[in-house]
Amino acid sequence: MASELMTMPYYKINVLTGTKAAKVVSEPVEAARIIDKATNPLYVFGAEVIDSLVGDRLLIDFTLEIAKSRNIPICATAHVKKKMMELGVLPDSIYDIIEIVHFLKDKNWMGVRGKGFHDLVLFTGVRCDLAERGLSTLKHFAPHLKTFAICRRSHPNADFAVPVITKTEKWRVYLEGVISELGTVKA
Amino acid sequence: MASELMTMPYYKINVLTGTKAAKVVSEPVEAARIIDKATNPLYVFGAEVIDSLVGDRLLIDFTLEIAKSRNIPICATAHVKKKMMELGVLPDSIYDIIEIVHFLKDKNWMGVRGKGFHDLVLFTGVRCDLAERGLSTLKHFAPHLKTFAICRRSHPNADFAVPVITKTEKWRVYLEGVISELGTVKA
Amino acid sequence: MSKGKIREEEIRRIIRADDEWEPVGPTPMPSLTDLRNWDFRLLDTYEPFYAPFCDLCCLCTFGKCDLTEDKKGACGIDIATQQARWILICSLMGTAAHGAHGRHMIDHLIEKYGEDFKIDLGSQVNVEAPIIRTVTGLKPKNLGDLRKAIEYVEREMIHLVSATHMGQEGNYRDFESKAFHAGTLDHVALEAADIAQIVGYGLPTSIADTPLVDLGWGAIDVKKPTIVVVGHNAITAYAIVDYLRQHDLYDKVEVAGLCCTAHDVTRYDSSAKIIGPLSRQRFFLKAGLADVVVTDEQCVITDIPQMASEAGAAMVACSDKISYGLEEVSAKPVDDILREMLENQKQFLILDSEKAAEVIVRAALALAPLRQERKKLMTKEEASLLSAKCRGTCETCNRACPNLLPVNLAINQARQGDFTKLGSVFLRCIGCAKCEEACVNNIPIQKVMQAAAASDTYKIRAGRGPIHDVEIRKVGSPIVLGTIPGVILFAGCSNFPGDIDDVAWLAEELARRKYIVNLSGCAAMAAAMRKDEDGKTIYEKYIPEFDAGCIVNVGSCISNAHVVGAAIKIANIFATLPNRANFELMADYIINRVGACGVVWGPYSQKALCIGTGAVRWGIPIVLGPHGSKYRRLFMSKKEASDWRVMDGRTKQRVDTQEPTPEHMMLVTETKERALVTIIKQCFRRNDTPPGRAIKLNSYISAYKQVMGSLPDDLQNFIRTEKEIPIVYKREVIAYLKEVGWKPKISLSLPTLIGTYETKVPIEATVK
Amino acid sequence: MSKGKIREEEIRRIIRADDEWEPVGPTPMPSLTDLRNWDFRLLDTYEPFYAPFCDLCCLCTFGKCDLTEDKKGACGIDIATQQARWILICSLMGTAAHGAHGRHMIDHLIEKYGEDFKIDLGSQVNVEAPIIRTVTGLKPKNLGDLRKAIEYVEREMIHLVSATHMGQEGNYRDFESKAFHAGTLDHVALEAADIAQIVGYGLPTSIADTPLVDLGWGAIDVKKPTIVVVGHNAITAYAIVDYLRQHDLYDKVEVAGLCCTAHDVTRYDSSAKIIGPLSRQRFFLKAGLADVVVTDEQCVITDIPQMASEAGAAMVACSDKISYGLEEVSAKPVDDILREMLENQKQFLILDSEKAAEVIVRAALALAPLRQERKKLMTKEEASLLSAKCRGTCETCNRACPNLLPVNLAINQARQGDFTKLGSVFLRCIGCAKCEEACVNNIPIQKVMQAAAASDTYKIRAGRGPIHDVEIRKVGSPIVLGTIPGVILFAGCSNFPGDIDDVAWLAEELARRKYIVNLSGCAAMAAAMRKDEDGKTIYEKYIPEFDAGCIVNVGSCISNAHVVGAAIKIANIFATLPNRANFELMADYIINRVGACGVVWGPYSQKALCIGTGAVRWGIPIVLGPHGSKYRRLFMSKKEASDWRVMDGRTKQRVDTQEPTPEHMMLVTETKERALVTIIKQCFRRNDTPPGRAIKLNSYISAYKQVMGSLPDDLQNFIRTEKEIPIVYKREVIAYLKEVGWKPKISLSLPTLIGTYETKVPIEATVK
Ligand code: SF4
Ligand code: SF4
Ligand code: SF4
Ligand code: SF4
Ligand code: SF4
Ligand code: SF4
Ligand code: SF4
Ligand code: SF4
Repeated sequence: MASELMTMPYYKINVLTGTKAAKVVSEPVEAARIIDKATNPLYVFGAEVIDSLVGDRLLIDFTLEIAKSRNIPICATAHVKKKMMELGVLPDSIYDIIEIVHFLKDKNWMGVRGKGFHDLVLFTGVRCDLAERGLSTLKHFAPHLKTFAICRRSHPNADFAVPVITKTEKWRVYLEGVISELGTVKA
Repeated sequence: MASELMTMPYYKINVLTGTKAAKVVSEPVEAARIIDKATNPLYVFGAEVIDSLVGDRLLIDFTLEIAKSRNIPICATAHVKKKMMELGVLPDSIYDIIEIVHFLKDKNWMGVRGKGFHDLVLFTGVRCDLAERGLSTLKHFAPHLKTFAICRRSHPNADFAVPVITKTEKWRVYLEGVISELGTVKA
Repeated sequence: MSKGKIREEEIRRIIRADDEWEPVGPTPMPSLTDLRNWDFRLLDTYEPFYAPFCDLCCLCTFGKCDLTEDKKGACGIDIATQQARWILICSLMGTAAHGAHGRHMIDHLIEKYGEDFKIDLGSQVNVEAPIIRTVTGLKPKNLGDLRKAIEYVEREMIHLVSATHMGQEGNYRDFESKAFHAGTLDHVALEAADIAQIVGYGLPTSIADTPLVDLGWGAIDVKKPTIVVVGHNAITAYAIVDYLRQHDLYDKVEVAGLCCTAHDVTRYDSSAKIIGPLSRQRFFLKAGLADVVVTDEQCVITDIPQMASEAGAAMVACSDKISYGLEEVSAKPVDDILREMLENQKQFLILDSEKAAEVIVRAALALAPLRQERKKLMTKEEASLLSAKCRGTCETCNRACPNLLPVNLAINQARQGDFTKLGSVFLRCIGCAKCEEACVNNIPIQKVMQAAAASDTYKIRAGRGPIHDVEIRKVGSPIVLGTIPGVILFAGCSNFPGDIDDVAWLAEELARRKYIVNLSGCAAMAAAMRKDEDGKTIYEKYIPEFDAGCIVNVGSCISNAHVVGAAIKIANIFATLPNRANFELMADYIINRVGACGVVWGPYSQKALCIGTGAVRWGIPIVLGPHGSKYRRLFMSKKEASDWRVMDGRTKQRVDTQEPTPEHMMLVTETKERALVTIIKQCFRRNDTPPGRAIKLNSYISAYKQVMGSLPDDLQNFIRTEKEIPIVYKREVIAYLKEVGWKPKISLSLPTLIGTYETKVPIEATVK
Repeated sequence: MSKGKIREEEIRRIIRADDEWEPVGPTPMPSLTDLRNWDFRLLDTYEPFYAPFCDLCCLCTFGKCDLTEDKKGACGIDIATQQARWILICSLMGTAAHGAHGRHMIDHLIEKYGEDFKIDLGSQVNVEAPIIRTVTGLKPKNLGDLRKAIEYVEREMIHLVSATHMGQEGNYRDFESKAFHAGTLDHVALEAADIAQIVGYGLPTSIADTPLVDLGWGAIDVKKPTIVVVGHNAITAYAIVDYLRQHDLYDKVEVAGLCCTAHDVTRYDSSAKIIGPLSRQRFFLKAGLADVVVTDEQCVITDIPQMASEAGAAMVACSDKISYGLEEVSAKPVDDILREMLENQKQFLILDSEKAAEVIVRAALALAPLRQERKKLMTKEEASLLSAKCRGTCETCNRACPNLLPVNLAINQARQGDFTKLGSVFLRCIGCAKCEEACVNNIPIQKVMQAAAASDTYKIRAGRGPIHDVEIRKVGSPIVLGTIPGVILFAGCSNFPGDIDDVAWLAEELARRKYIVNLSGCAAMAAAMRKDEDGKTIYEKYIPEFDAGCIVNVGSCISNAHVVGAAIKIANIFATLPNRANFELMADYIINRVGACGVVWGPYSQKALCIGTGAVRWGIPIVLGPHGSKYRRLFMSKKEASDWRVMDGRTKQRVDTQEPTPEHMMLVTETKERALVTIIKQCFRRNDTPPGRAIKLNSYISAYKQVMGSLPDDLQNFIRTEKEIPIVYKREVIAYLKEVGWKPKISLSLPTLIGTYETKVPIEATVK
């Protein structure tokens, strides 16, 4: 009865009160499979992707690789765009986190590339407490999509979450694992 | 990180919101060990012990065996006393469930046999929602004792809980397992 | 803030202090802290018992805060204080519901009749407003005076709500004192609201044998156009009756009610019908028997608009409390409104009660002929068919059921054509629809229950309102002496742990034992839902007087005031203690001498919590059904171990009575059997005379033997002298007392708590 | 209930309708539903955005109810409606906090000066109470009139609280409308409370350059006896100052405050000190520098009694809202009280403010000499020692931190003698103490921070109160034309997501761009906590006028009323639209023409929620810091996809402006950079003239480039004609517009929402 188990998120402030909690995706290969299966995914980058180091590389280096490898459009929140441009990448859309969540609630919204609603939304680098609020909104008000919080601190309100990973080294391995496994499953 | 997992109780009405939830005791031998370790346990019988059949025997037959085998004093709540007397057993004390919980909060209370506070309190047969409230009271206000809900519907607010067991047959096996394992560990 | 001179003068002006019907006592219109010492005195003996419903606090954005293991919130609050805060918040919802109800009723009647409209409760009721008199010091003469009482409530309430803000009160005892205050305000509002409607609408008063009224969903003649009013504020319902009367339509249209509006509309016109309590709202509305559904306020299931439209019924909301996002059309012509209702199934909010009444009646007349086909219940065959997919194995339904019912077995049997189990589930069902929501096969379980539910018609007596002064004079002495063993009020909601008619069982067990049994609200309805072998309900079998062995339906929830009022009147009329602005004196009298007990066997609402909390402050203990544990707070003593010292009013000495009476002030019991013995025990009072105590003990022992099979295990706590041992049980009791080493205890004739804590009330005041 | 004739007459009497200073508009003293159509009109464009903080409802004993996956509660409520209900509950806590504060202040002053005591705000302020005038229709002349405003709040509030009871309101839009109403009541209370204290205590008014005041815990001269007042209701603090003055002790005793009482006491006497905002309460009190801690009400950490006694300080509570279970001793002799305080460390509740003041001062004088030893901060060595057990690996502290701070690294470095990281954690710390509570090694982390915290003294300007009519006349036109790009109010609490002084950064970025920047409450304090290279704070660098590029501290939280009031005054004084009982007309003017934006960067409180919700109803958008997401509700448009049609006041035609201005009414932004561009954008108004819009766009582009590195991605939405393109960016903007296929849009000179929904306000009223 896996769905009957809830894991505690990294920040206790987000402590679950819910009856519908994330499926914890412990293996990178599972994560890759979830992403591969999506037909119209979106990747939301939060401010932390440009601040946080994973080993000697910025978190955004990894998330960009994930996005690129499956041609996933990127929504840059907060002031992430500036850094992305410095890295020579133009995000597909610019909304603050709450704005993009607001649009995602709407099944009739055409999505950032005009192809209709996104069926999977990945999140990385959003301030954990704020992300948890946004994921809660989507959990309750966007039954047409799944969310995947690719965050080492784990997100109970997402549909899919990474387990708590405290060691940076393991986090790097996880991310690299996802990147290398992506595309191994037919979409 | 077992303590980081919470199981959903049988009745969703009790749904966990907590950050401190029961350790699920899946094996009768573990249950027996917990009971054996207690130095001054108490067993609280709720109204259901005299109504509920486990196979062809009443639940109270099993709980009495548990109590007797370790000479655990019994507190009969609700109107359980009547049936117990019919069965020829006199409970050690008579309180309604909320009353006994009220006393248990008090570390200075001398307990039903005057030997000082009970360090382990077993519960069986209390109305599940009410039990959950009483267990919550003890969880928060009785740090000096542990609670063990021997109930097939599981109790997150207890310190120790049985997992959800829907099949009566399995429940019988569990109870009999506890009875037969009791005493195998030195107290 | 302490009261200044100007405020004191203002109060004296408001209550007409110079009117010398009684001297003004120490606490006219008490503020937040004026009764705090009394509260703390109660809390010393009756500690709050907290059962957290959640480990967290989520009230501000510093949180959520984890409060387990002695952790504090970011604001510093601990789990006990947080529970007490929650109690205050919920109590205030109750106070506000009644306060706003009272304000609405009074203002509405002032619009009709002016503020000078007299309060006259008939020849039998002179002390018209014992609660208002005691709390505020005002003897209300007219509607304008009742408004003053509500203004007092409004003024106090804002301070109490303020105290719930993060960073305010930081101590659970002060939160409880504030919750008590909310309870007191609530009682003031209850009384003001019910008096207003009694005088404004000519509801029964000074009459005991009010008419018998039909109850049950089987009582509705669905061949007629059927209007169903739902809620607790009958202003629109009264207007509907008026419209029908004026247009000579009364016998052509069926008016039936759910919840307290039903009580009140039958007080106004006894040919209206009561469908049942809150737990039957969803069941009945899904059945589609109503042509027009009318919602007013409080205890109204929030998805009524959806259920009405699924049933093809029209729907009108009538309250600013429940507006459902609907367009307000009081200013539009009735014909236009009707057109949109009938042609486009549009639902409306109509705040003008007279316009609403016209729209509702005309819509019912127009719709009924078109809806004949839909006004049918599900047959057993249809029900079996709808249950076809259930194998009874998944139990998802059970796991969602807040009343822990075996829905799976019932549906599985219904599938096979056997509705026995479903019938018994229906008897215990609180109507939440969680089972059907959860069902993996989408079986419409609430609808399927139609095929299993008995459709009897029951008789209930229309709510009679105030207890008469002359009744008080008659029973005052035996109550205080203890020879009438107790005054019981079954109040509150239909969130029953067991069968809906368990209240009837409890009421009858007590009436047979000569208790004075009162009922109100949903409890009064549920108590009608059991017939004896002659087909009679308790309302038909027992005399409707406030006397030993009688059974009284006081009325809707706001009529609860009259039972509290009766307790006060015993002190005031029988014992002739002054009640004006004399809260502590009255409460002290009640807790020591009036063997009253409130029972809320099916509690759910914040209102019931608040009424109960208010009752405790008056010294009236409350017994709750198991769902009451989810209120999160009770008040309990530690029995023999607590402080039972009182003053002897005659000697002015402090005396240890050693007897835990009343034992607890708010308690949950698990089963009706346990409730019975607990209620009986809660009626013991320190002032009982030996013969009185003997009578009470006789009840206690007989009931205990009946349900527990032995003498009471705590009998020794309540026998003070051998004279108190009931004759029938003499031998075995004496043997038992010997066994447990019983010793005689002091028995006082003037026990009082005054003098055991700091108060402005002199101990002399208790002796009259 | 709809208003009857009698109530209408009563209102006319209360507001002296015959006083013809202005005609009485359509909504004097609006009831629950009177502004509902306006609310719904707002909600049509700005949908509520809900972010549930819990999947459950636990408000009644039918629950808990699981509201996930479209499930309804037992009462039928769905998750959206439940969120809206929660918002109403929390908003009411805010309304009540301010309402009760106002009631207390006004009653206290009436006791002192009588109800006829005149309201005179000095030569510069003739429109004394724009909110009260607009909402109620009353032009308050004296304290008695302010009391009427509070009575109105009390009367409305009970209905709103009632609506939160289970089974009441069932639609989220109506809950939001009720929350708006709570917000409006809150604003009335704010204004009444601050006006009362301004006139009653002679706080600054009609003066812009109020004195500079010392701020920061380093500013306290702890060698003196030190009294620390905590809370938001300065009555006792004023009495302390009075006592010190009368006894010539002022220079011998240090009076310092935490939270809004600090603001107010420095408005009363600028030699008092401000320690800091809420987030510094625990830090400061644990440091033990206070000899006497005095609590009044609101935003007071609830474990102060415990902290005070741990620090060996005396402690006096002064409010019936926060009584801590303490004995109330107003009636006891001061000497007796002092004896118990000093000898037995007993803490008291003293509701009589003058008695409290004497006790507090004398206790401070007596205690200070004995406490010299304890009034020392922890040294770095001690701090390292206390951190000895941390290896920074367990991270339990981090996991408990609501501000997501790396406490583990900071403590681990502190152990090694390096306090840099701990200093930066302290800058972001909201002072909840959860880290130390969680620490597996019991390291007293909040205390250890003493060794890392900079102890600078900062300058803040004392709160100046109302904006002057003459200032309004001066800035009215440029604001409405858009040439002053906006009026910003930084309000609310210190639950900041980042550094405490980020508010200073935001304020300065805006002031440099010629916005009118106002601050209040904790935000005003935090904004003082940054110095430039010359050691100056923004209060020293910028002119304290209500004008372009100036920075104003209006005062405590209740002074927020003056900024909302300023927006109203622009419509009323500058545009000469009548405001009396004319809510919709004023709000419509503001949302279309007054480029105002409120910012609550560190929101935590229910009060801030309520103030913000009230502001939205006035047409003032609110930007929140990330913690604001835990309020659970925002108001957002769908940008280009929403309905942006308005009426053209001149042609009376409905016109699609196609421009999302203001874009959202309540929004959370994640970072301060994003907040900056969002605030700027929220100041756009439909009425901006092309030159005005060009100036606003200039700000927007410059800020966007600064923080996002490019032209704004939604620039096309806000340029209506080429004339609006800022000259400096002309070339690149034109290129960009071409690329995105921009087309010119209509620009109206009299845009209005009146006429786009059902209202009693005629469209003619918008043209003056
Ligand atoms: S009110 Fe206190 S305990 Fe509750 S969330 Fe806020 S800080 Fe935490
Ligand atoms: S509707 Fe009745 S049977 Fe179904 S879950 Fe609710 S209480 Fe249980
Ligand atoms: S959930 Fe439905 S299918 Fe399953 S046992 Fe219950 S009624 Fe039968
Ligand atoms: S008794 Fe309870 S459920 Fe019934 S109407 Fe009154 S408050 Fe509502
Ligand atoms: S108190 Fe209630 S709403 Fe808050 S977290 Fe707990 S269950 Fe959820
Ligand atoms: S108020 Fe409604 S949703 Fe909340 S617990 Fe009660 S029944 Fe459930
Ligand atoms: S006290 Fe500061 S550092 Fe510690 S948990 Fe609270 S916010 Fe974080
Ligand atoms: S919890 Fe304590 S020991 Fe662990 S990392 Fe934090 S400060 Fe260090």
